[in-house]
Amino acid sequence: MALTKEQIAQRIARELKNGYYVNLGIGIPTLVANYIPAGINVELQSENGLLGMGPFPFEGEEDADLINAGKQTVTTLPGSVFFDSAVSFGMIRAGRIDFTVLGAMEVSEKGDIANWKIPGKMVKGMGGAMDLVASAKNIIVAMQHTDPRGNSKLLSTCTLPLTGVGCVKKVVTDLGVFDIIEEGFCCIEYAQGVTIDEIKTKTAGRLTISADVKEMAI
Amino acid sequence: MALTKEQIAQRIARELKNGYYVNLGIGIPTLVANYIPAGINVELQSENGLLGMGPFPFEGEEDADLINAGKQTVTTLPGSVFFDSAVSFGMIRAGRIDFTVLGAMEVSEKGDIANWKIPGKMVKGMGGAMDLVASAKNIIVAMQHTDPRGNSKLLSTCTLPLTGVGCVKKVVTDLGVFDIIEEGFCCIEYAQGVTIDEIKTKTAGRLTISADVKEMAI
Amino acid sequence: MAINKTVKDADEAIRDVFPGATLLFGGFGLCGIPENCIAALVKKGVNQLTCISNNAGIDDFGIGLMLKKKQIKKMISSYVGENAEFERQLLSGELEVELIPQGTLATRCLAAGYGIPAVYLPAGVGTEVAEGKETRNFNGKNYLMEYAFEADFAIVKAWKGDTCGNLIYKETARNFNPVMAMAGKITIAEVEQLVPAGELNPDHIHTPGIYIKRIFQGSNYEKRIEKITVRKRNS
Amino acid sequence: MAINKTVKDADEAIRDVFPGATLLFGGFGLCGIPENCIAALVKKGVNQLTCISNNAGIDDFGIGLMLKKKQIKKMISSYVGENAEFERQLLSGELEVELIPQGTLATRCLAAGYGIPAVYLPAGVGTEVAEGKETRNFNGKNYLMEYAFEADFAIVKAWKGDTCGNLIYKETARNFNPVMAMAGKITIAEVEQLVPAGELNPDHIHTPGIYIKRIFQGSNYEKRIEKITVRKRNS
Repeated sequence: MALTKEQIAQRIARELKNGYYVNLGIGIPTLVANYIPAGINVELQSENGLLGMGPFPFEGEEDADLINAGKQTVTTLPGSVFFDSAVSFGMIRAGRIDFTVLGAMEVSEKGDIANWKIPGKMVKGMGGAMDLVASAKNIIVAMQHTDPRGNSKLLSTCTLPLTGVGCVKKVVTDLGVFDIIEEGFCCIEYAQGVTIDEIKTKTAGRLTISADVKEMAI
Repeated sequence: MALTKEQIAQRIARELKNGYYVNLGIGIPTLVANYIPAGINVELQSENGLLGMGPFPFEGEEDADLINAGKQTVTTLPGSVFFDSAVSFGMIRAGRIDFTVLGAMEVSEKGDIANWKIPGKMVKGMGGAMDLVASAKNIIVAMQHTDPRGNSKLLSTCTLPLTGVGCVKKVVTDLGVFDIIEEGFCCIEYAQGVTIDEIKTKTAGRLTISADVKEMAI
Repeated sequence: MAINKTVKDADEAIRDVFPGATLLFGGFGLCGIPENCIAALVKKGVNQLTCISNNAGIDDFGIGLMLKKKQIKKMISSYVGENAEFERQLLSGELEVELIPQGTLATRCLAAGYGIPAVYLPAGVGTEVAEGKETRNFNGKNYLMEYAFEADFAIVKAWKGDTCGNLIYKETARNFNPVMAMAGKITIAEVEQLVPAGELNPDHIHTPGIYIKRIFQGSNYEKRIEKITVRKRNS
Repeated sequence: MAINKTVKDADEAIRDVFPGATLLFGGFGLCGIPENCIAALVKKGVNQLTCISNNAGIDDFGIGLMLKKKQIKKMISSYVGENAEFERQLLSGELEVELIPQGTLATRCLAAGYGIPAVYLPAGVGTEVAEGKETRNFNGKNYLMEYAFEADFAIVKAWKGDTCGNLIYKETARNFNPVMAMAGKITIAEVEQLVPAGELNPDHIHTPGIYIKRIFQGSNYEKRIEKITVRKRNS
């Protein structure tokens, strides 16, 4: 059984360490906030200018001046702080964010990522994604292993315009967990009920299977 | 009669226009604050991080956290604002200061200024002077016309290490007021009791006398 | 004594925005946008504008209102995905668009505000954003040279301001406003509350008044929310 | 949940400052200097330090105390004119000194804090400060390329701080502290008042806690004034 989006998020949340500052992209990455392990203190950064992002407000308590980078209403927590957009990307660029989770349309075996533009279709813009991938030290991609038509999103070379080059360290998909190493994608975990053969079939980029590969524990 | 330091400051104060943001250097320039004409609203910037600098505090009201760039205790005024050193020099660099008054050891006929170092003697450092002269749009130098040994401080070329190149627009000395133009120093005013001959004798750099030259009114 | 920057209203504040001008607009999505000035610009009808703004509003609010009136020749933004009219004008070739990374956008404002003509930034290295830009290596990593923005006007929104232009922003409505306020040749600030000089704590001010040319108290703020997300109370 | 950065005292905060380290020190003159950390560094006796600080203290206070104990190999400052021991060590060749313009000093901290490897600044063009530096023309004006500082530690002083490292400075004691706080690989903050997370207004915080590695409440602040200047009351 391939993982649900929630399970992908849950698996990624297990990578969190105490004291991490974390930036979660839109989509599956956002869900990671729901699975922060007990006893692990992290602070969430929202690149529109908030550190220490809290949960959604209670009904009727929405504040138009308090949103996250996805433009959703949010709240603060004790210790929260606001700052301007230049400071926000300054802390990203200076490597102060310990852990960054992004969605992607394609990832290459060299760690390139494409997630901002499909030529010929509408272009919405890269937002903060290019800044994040150019600077974050620890980038994890959360995505489906294949696109809706069944094509692999783990490729030798990205076909879409790049967001960043050689920056992704780890990919968590509905099928497994993949480190990006010298030899390309290295499968270190597979989802329960998913076979190595299925992973091999659905991975277009260069793939190795770790000697220590194991079934994912969620 | 050559001008006193206070009179030099008083003459410079007459250059102030309503709405000016002003940075006053240490020495004679500081005295300019005492002669701001009635009806002229200006705000004083102190480059250690204060805009809207007020007078010295009353005795017993000194605040160790509230000093000016000369390290003197000062006060705030309604509308004052504090900021960090990077913002402070950012506003200087971006040309937001309308009027800058500095002391100098030498000024050249091309508007070069030397005011930070005497080789062989102790070097104290340039502080913010190099930033100011590199960026201020309207730099006036306030100084004695000659050094204690009678040597002219208005030169063809500075002999001391430069603080900035081609940046001084006007010099006010104890003898007169000098614009710096294509042809060098141009005397536009002389102090009461000072002769043009005395000015010529004591000015080593290229000097012209304005057709409209007049006695200074203080 | 404090320098007075107050003007009557948005119409007076934007009176000299001319056709073909380049404008910086504060705000992130619809959060912290200068609603009153946008309305006044729509009313004035000035066009051929180059607008630098992180987003382009939505069809019926924010900068979207100026797009609808075809006042904008070029948008420089990082994300413009919320606007159908924008899409239509872009595809029909009526609107020119330059997309740049969000942090680069913010930092090019910062550079302008700090009098720094150019900086080196990493975002976009190896991508189409790098085309035509100088790439330079520092400590083994590649960076692009990016220029400070040069804008005729910056139009920002703050929560509180005083008569000499000092500004305080509220929560994430701060976003691009402070760096844009520093970056405009002429900066116009609209505020929800305008107070006399001396009423703001000088340690709490985010934007020193020196950057502000004109300030006024806006009215009828709608402060529309793009995505209301809430949780239920445990009862 | 908020990340706790508190340590017991200055000794614990500076425990890993090693011989030969590069340190950024906040403060302008004696205003806003980290008195407790300086005392702890003097006590620890760590030496061969490179200190980046706008000033070098005075003979018997501030960084002057470290100079007296010969802990400093090199000073990078903009103005060092208040210190006789400094002068003695410089003339005898014991101390290396690099003087740089004050705004350049601040901006090289800013660049480090913002992850910008290099910027172009105008201060010092055509002077000895420009020697060995790349000069480049933008819009008809010359600028020098200046690098971000790389410092092992930044040591700053704030007025109030909370347990997760958020800082608020008081008046002109702010000066270099915020930009240095952002620039150190390891930043240590001492504060006059340490409060629990949540007690500071998130809109009033000058330095977000993410930049702070360790924070503690200092004690026995002397806050010496270099030049007391007063006016008489009209009675």
